[in-house]
Amino acid sequence: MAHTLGEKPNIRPYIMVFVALMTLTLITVAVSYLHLPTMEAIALALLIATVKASLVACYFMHLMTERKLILWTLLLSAVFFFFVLVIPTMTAGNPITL
Amino acid sequence: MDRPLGLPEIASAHGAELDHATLLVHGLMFVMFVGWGLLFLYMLWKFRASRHPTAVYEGLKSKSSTYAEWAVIASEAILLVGFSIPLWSQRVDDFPAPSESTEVRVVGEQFAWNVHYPGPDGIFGRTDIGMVDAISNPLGLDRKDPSAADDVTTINQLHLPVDKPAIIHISSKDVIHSFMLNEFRVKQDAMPGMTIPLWFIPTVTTAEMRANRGQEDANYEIACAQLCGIGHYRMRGFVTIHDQSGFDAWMASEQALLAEDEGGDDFWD
Amino acid sequence: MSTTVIPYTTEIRPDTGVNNVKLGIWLFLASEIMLFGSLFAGYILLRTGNPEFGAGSGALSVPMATLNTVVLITSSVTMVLAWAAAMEQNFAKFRLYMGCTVMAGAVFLVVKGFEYSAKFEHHLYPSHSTFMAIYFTFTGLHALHVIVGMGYNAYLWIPGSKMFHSNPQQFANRVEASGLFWHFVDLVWIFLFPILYLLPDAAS
Amino acid sequence: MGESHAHHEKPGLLASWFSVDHKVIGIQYAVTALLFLFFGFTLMMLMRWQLAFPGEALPFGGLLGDSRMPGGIMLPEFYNQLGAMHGTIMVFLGVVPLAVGGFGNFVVPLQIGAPDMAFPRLNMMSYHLYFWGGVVMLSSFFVPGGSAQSGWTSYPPLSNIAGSGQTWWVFGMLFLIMSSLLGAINFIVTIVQLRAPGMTFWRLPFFVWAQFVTSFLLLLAFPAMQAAGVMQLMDRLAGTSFFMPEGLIVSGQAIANTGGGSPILWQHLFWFLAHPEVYVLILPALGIVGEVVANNTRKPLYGYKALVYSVLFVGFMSFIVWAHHMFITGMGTMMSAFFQTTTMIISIPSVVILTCLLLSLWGASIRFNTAMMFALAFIPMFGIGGLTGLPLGLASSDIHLHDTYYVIGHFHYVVAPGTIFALFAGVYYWYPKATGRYLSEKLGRIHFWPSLIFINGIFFPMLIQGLHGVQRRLFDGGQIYAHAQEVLHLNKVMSFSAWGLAIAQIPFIINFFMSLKGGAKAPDNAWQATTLEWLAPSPPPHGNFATVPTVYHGPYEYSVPGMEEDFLPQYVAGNVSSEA
Ligand code: HEA
Ligand code: HEA
Ligand code: CUA
Ligand SMILES: [Cu+2]
Repeated sequence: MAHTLGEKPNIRPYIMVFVALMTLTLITVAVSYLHLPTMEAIALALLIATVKASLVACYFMHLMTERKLILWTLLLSAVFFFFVLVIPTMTAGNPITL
Repeated sequence: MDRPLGLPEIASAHGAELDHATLLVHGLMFVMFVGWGLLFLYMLWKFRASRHPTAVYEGLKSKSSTYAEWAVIASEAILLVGFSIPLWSQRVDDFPAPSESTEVRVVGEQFAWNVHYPGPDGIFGRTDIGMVDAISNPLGLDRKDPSAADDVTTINQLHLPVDKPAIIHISSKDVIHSFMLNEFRVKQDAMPGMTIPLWFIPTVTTAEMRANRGQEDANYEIACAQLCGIGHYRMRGFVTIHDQSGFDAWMASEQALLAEDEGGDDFWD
Repeated sequence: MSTTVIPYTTEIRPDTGVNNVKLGIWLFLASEIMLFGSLFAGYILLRTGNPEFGAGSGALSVPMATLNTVVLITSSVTMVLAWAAAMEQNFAKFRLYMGCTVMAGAVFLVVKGFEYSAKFEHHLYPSHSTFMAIYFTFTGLHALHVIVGMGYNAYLWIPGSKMFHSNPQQFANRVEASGLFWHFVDLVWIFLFPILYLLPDAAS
Repeated sequence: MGESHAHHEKPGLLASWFSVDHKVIGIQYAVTALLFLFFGFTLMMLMRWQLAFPGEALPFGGLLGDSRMPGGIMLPEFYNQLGAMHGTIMVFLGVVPLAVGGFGNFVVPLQIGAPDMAFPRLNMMSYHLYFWGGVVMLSSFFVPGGSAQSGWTSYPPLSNIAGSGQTWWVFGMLFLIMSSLLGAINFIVTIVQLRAPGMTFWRLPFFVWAQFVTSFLLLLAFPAMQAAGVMQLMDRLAGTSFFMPEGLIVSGQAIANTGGGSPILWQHLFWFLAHPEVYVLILPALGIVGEVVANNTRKPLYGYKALVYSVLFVGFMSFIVWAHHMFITGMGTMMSAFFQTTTMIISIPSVVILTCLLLSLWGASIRFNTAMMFALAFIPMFGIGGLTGLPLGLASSDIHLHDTYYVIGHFHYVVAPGTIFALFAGVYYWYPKATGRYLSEKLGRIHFWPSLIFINGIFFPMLIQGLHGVQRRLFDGGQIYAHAQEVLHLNKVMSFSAWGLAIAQIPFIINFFMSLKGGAKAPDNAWQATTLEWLAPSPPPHGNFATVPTVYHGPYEYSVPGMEEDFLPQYVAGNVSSEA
């Protein structure tokens, strides 16, 4: 990252992300009171959560400008995260049946 | 060879195919081990320091190892696609019609196998864990349910007719067990909270097996293959394969016993 | 006496572009991703296999959780501002923002405490249902992370801040590392919030 | 600016107990792990008594107490405790700490030309967590009801309803996991960040690559077990039922639990850890064998790049084969096909690795020292272990073989004459670096040959028993089962071999301690080797190298044509045709 000591980092993006996160929180709570059908509710809530999480990761955690080394590491754990998340459910959903 | 690799004798219809696949893999393993092994010993002898004092920087230049690796890949692919996957699918997808099969429930518990037949009506009676009694009613069978009236239960005794598909529904009351019939090439974990079906066709009756082995009192056994506590090692049951008339006779005798118990009353209540 | 100097503790190694601490903390977060990933896997498996999953979920308080979400997001932004202040070499600002971050962490835990005791009052324990088991396990483990993060932030805030003057670069690195952890804790909460508080409701 | 650690090297135990020097920590790890290995082996020898002579009293066995061996006759619960703890101790307290904590710690920083690990204090913490994890595990033998007894796999519901020893097991595991995680982070950062000038990735010794991949496995696979452990603790202590469905009846009593849990969930999370874990057991071993083979063939390793790519690929794939341990749990065709396929795929790079190591012998000038003998024996022994993995990986043949002694035979071939032999090779190879003295070659031979013979005497019969269908974890060795009768006599063969193997370790133990003072003095470069650890003095001082070494070429420049010496160290400039 190109930050050097003594220079003031640009904090405008942080404030904007903060506002966005607050707004998204309100939206997701508001939506939950609409009692959407289950699938829609899950999809929407997870979508919003993902957007929020990406904002935190990209801006607060500076992933946008992070080195490739770290991105590769995270990509690796993202892949395995996917496997551990999905495969157990898939095996449970593929049992021997008569 | 009668029993290649010491595999147990086969007493089920699918056993031969399964063993065939097992033997093929072992063939591949044998070829690889002997091939690489001979090369290994040859190199140890040929390139020992006292005989070959200066090493060659480039080492081996031949491409043959690459070919060998491709051969291994090809053999594994054939074993996988040509044998293992179809055989597995046959075990778990191609169930015979229940109407043409003997259906049985087997429920594992520490440390016994409870066997439950639907009886002549072909319907398993209702069970309820509230009614379980460790001794008199280990399955919690509700005898008041009409379809339960003719249900036969045994402990550690599985009876099946020969040459007719058997469908066995495996489950467990407490911990994980594993239902293993060695000669029938059957193994299925008994998972608490799940009922998992398996099927096979017994092809050799107990009487024939005794004659073949020349042992009067030999039995097919149910083994428990999953660690299930201190009695795991003695969680053994027995399988008796009858010819059809023998099985019918056995079932009839069980029905007669049931009727007797009915008369004696208060046994089930 | 001998002295070992570990290179790249503070300064960046040119060919990899990171210092040791930065890489270390990201690796740690990678393992944390797998930890929470495994928990989520449990959540999905138990939820899809079970129609009565939501039992007891109605008892959770969405307003309290929303409040906590707001608190945690706020603490995340003050955390990054504290880092910015450390980079900028403004000690007063650093003290202020770091103080806010630590306080927000404390507020989060207090609200969590109220939530827990409300559950206990209604005799809702982890053993009540699968959902309650998951609720307490996930939020408990998350709270543990909040405590650890808050502890280290508090250390940097007062006792550890001596280094602000003696070794500003290393201090800024530490604040950054602590921040990465703190943001991650926030990020986990961002997912816990809907799956625990908002969605079971929708399912039932 | 670098963080500096100033130490006044006080002699004395306390100072070295809290040492942050990677070499001291490495030796602490290694010695502790060897003791645990020995202890795990002792547990096994007790079990082998019961298997060879079921129900007969072991002389002096009664000393172990009436809750374990009343009158010297083993109780089944004690047998189960021994089995679970043997597995756990061997894997988590023996081999991993020796391979990664011991050899990794000692050798990796030296091989990459670093002064120490990247985070020395964290390193000390890893060791202490490991140590206390071990203490917790061992203390569990003394809690009421004894230690964990549900197998090293600890499958619930059995482990959920087991006695309090199981709780200790989980706590112990959490310690060990934490230790491994910290260690893994430390290794990765060290290897990425602290390589000496000129030490590019393609110049790393194979051992370093193996440790690098191993660290990723530890880092990303262990958390699954951490999560599972936390859930099991909740089940045991807070009354939840993550792993228990409803309606369980244990010995006639309905269990009051809410249900809704799944025993399969534990298996997924456990094997998500434990499959990569088995490669954690083997990769460092392969690394050691690579080093020893290169050095004693006096030529470069055959296919260095293929080796590295294979190790990377094995590491990656090891995360997606785990359910091959679960074929029999009720898996449909689709998922079983997936896991069979990934399992076959992962065996290919293993074949490539073994083939490369084997073909490194072509054109060599083989020096048969003890380290090399163990490394050479590793190759066919791992071959047997690996090859017997294939029928297990094919779900159709696994139906017959699952949970039989065939599995036990399979994995002991890879871990015992496989990994343990490689670790022995490592001890013989690096001992001069750590102590400045050689181990005795003569005692080495006396250690090697009987070990090789006895270890096959233990494990080959297991494969035979397994093919007959004898199940594992049987307290009486299968006595009551008809299908075991033909192969029952093998139990005695195995047990006597196991005790023979124990006797064969005596020369090693003598050698290990006697050579500290009495061994032949070794020069810094004890084996005319090329990698950087041999540049440092033996034993290396704090900080390792007087000046930071510069690396000029790949790790195994042996017998470079046109050179007088038959080795060209990495730290010596020279003309090499095959520059990476
Ligand atoms: C170090 C540990 C280790 C290693 C490396 C392996 C390697 C492999 N394992 Fe093993 N395995 C275990 C440790 C290990 N395993 C353990 C501990 C268990 C049991 C756990 C329990 O249930 O308690 C187990 C169980 C296990 C099972 C589950 C069985 C069951 O419970 O039913 C399966 C199934 O697929 C399997 C498959 C494989 C395969 C395909 C490989 C492959 O990676 C192997 C590939 C290697 C080769 C194919 C060898 C090639 C070599 C040559 C060609 C050289 C020959 C050379 C000469 C002769 C000179 N293993
Ligand atoms: C790394 C793993 C590892 C290792 C090395 C071993 C090594 C050995 N194991 Fe074990 N074993 C397991 C892991 C391991 N095992 C596991 C996971 C199980 C399954 C448990 C379960 O069912 O849950 C198992 C189960 C198991 C069983 C089956 C029990 C049953 O199913 O009922 C048996 C049976 O004989 C057995 C035997 C042996 C023997 C004889 C050795 C021998 O090879 C031991 C050889 C050891 C040495 C050679 C070390 C000697 C050490 C020294 C000499 C140190 C000297 C010290 C100093 C110098 C300070 N093991
Ligand atoms: Cu039931 Cu083992
Ligand atoms: Cu595996």
